[in-house]
Amino acid sequence: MNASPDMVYLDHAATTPPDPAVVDAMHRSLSGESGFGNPASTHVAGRRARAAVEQARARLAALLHTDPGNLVWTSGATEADNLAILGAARLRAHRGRHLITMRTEHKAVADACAALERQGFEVTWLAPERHGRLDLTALEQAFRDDTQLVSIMHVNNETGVIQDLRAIGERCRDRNVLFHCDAAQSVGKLPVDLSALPVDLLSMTAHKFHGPQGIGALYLAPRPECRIEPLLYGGGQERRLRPGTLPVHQAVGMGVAAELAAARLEEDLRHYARLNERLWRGLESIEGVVRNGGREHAFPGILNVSIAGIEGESLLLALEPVCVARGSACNAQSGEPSHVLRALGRSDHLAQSAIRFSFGRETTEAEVDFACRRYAQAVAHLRTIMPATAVQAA
Amino acid sequence: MNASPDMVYLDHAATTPPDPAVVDAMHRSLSGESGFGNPASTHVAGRRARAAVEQARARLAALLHTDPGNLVWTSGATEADNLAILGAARLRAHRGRHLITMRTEHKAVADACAALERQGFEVTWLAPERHGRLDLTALEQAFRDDTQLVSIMHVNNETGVIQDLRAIGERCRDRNVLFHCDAAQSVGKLPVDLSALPVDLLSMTAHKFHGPQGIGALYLAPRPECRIEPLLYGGGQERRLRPGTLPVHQAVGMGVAAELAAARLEEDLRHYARLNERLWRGLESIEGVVRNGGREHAFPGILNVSIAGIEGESLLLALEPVCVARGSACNAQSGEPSHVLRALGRSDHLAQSAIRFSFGRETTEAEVDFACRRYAQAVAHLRTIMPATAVQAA
Amino acid sequence: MDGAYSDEVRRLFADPAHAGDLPPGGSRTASVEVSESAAGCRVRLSASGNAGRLSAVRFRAFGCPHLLAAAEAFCAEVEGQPVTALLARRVPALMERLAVPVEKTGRLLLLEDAAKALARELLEDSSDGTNDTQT
Amino acid sequence: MDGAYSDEVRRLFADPAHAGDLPPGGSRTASVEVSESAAGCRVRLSASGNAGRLSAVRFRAFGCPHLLAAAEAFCAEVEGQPVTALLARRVPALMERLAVPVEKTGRLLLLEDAAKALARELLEDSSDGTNDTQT
Ligand SMILES: Cc1ncc(COP(=O)(O)O)c(C=O)c1O
Ligand SMILES: Cc1ncc(COP(=O)(O)O)c(C=O)c1O
Repeated sequence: MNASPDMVYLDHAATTPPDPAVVDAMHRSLSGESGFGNPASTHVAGRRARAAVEQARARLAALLHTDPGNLVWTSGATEADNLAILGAARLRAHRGRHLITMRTEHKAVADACAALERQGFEVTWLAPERHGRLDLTALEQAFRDDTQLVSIMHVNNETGVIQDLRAIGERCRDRNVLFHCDAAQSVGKLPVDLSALPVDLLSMTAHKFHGPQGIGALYLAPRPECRIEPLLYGGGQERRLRPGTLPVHQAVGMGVAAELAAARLEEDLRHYARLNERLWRGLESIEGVVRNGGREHAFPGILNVSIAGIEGESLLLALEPVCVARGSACNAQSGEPSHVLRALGRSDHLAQSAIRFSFGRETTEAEVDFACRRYAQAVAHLRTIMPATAVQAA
Repeated sequence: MNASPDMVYLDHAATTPPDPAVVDAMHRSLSGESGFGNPASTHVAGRRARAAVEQARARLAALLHTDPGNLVWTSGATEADNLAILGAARLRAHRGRHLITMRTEHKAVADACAALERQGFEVTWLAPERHGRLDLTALEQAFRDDTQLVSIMHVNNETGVIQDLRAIGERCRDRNVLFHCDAAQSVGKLPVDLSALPVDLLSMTAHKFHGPQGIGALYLAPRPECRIEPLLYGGGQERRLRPGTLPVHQAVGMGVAAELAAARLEEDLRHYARLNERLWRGLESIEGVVRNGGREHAFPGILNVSIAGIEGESLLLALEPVCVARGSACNAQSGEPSHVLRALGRSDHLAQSAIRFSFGRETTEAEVDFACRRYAQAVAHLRTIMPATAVQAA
Repeated sequence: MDGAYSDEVRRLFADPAHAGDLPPGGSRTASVEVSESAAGCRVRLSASGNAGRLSAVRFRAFGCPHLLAAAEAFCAEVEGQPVTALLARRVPALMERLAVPVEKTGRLLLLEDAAKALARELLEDSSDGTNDTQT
Repeated sequence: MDGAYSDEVRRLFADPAHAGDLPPGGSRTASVEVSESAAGCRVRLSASGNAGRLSAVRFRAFGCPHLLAAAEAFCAEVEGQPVTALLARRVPALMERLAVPVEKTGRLLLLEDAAKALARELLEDSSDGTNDTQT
């Protein structure tokens, strides 16, 4: 990499570039190389399309150690989260109307839960422990007789904090409560073995692991209790849980991404750990820098840092051409300080300065070094502008 | 085309192959040629992604003669239909709980209305006139004080019958009732001028006009009355009506498809009319063949025919390698006789034999001639097997 | 319904050697036709009995490719067998062999209904009439 | 908030010639700092008055790029002008010129608040003290 690159992309938690193999498979699918068609059609074109979709489903299932029949395609994790949460809550409403979730969930989960609150459900919003993990005792105390669903994410999209799915799931099973997990940030990046985990519903999305944007899936455990209402009505596709023409090239892309992820997962993780370590070593000496979220139980693909006395939006601009995030991409345009960091106990002042660096398969050490230098320069530049009182006031 | 082609695809009402220009633009987008990113990110990658999405939206808006700000991306027409119908009905539920639709709607509309019925709404299901059009007097009589929404499709997906959107829309406006139109089969294929049509909500999907599968849009008229509830909750994308990461390559593909459609619409229509005429001339002389749906007010890209004494599933197989549909692709796997043809007054026996031929931009006269011969051969073959009593019993 | 037909179904469907009727004449001939109103399916079986054996068996059917293929396979199976072969349970094995979706069981059983009726016709004929099929 | 900044905003942000403080000394100098609790934004303006004119104007600001760029533009605009130039309404024009999103109006107005306070300081100083700025 030369001294001043056009762009250094360290925002893989927002979206990853599709792997060249994914792009290639999608291009061949779109070009009709293996035929094209509507997978719902019974003729030869439809059957070829269906075969491609089912091959992709099998690949995704293999990554997750589950049966392809347990996966329902969606347009992404937002839809999968909503389908799981609204669908389970509505179907079980006659049994009870209480849900448990955390304050550090992604908006797709938090807003779905909030929508249910407006519709007369009750939601317990658990606060994380200091480093972002769920307090299992607090979870146990939150269960009520009318609790129907617990929704806790696997890897936090802002801090990388990993929750203990087994411990949470076991506590749900004991009480006959469904457990939904938003695994948008872990599927394809951390091992997720659904044959062994007590999870009932699990959301994922391809574009977070070098697959295409606009396709995801919901896993439903093959248990009689694990039933949900659909959000959409129409053709009988996807066991009536998700009607609409299946996008063949999108499924193909997600399938290839899953296959690649299965093959490269350990290697990728080691790569991210090295980059994370290197970046933190570069940043920690800058005055006022703090790390958000613990180092233990954290996905190494994400490093989130705050810094006293620096305004986040200006920091983001001064970091260009390094592309990173303040909060999650979804809040980026609203400019609200991160609800996740607030829940971790960060002050508004520190929360607003948070920058999330996140790595991808193709991220290089040179890029990390560049980002590090750039961060130091940006902070130095902004400190010549920002009044010292800003730090004191904080 | 040689004598025995590998496949003759005449099922464009189910899905169309993406235009090579669409495939190319999507491939470039996926390869990151103009950058890649999450359109919700504020950094340079995100801004490039957002610019691509907004260019696509502008292209789609130009096709429809409307403002880009009136379009919300969805995962297809099924989602757009559900968003419009469930979203409008739920938002207006406090004012009234009556909807009007037709018996010949696509399942995405019909099943959404049926779901509302189960939730305590009332739905009037209007029967079509003999040739499939809505009886406007019947519509007028169906309005009630508590009517909130009328949902009538533009072009029927099985017969090609075109409804009079202006006449329907005016009657809705007079009564302050919202008008939703499922235009999945017309956008990109027939002129749709939203600057002039009294339509409030209009659904479309790219894969029916040589764009990619898995992306569509909902048009919302810029009127204060035209408000809906979202189906999904999460990030603030798409005016909070449709959260989730916007799939950049998908939007790009739909945009290019729209631009092509705008340029080629008249030419395509003439092409379809010629093919329709040619196919019908070839089929009408076969004993027992009848045309489903009138010739007037019909989209020429679809020709639907029934034939006495022949079983439809066997006919479909005997037609191979010609790919056509029985009913719509969505019912294909259920094997139920078409509710649309039943509503047009066809007997079960004739309805079950219906075959829908539908043309695309790349369909050739030679393909139509081949399909014609194949149909005649298939019928002759099956008549050597099927007992004459089947016709008499019908 | 998966829409995919096995190669054998396709072959039997495309070339049903036993489709048709038997010309009245020579040996003793019987025909029966049964139908099922749900899906409008219909099966007609005709057979010539000769010396207690089915010298020729033909079918006509109105139905899906699985039914047509099964009817053809059925005729091929019983032709040349004793008339009583019509009474054996054949549909479960046929459905397995031809990978017929389970929801089509009802219409496939039309074949057994028709076969039983046909056997009755042929056996009754022979017991109360000419004895030549008995020798 | 669109996240896109105009070229001018980027330029002013990257190279804010007027960022900093004024060294105490030579001519009459005043400083004010105002803040807004909602977004935690803060603006500090310093100026030296000389013969009723703003001989030097500096700013420090804690806030988004639009605020920083506007502060820089503001300083450049008023430097060399009479002290009363601090009292003119400048924010609407600045917001237009820099394409500042309307939801940032509140924080941009910190500039006017600071400028008014600064003018008061400078004008009070000169009326109750040394007369040299009046000649
Ligand atoms: C934890 C988490 N959940 C859900 C989502 C939403 O995923 P999608 O963009 O596929 O809807 C994201 C990312 O945007 C995420 O990080
Ligand atoms: C009239 C009509 N409406 C809705 C749809 C559903 O569209 P999509 O497959 O994009 O969900 C279709 C086609 O499948 C259609 O023909």
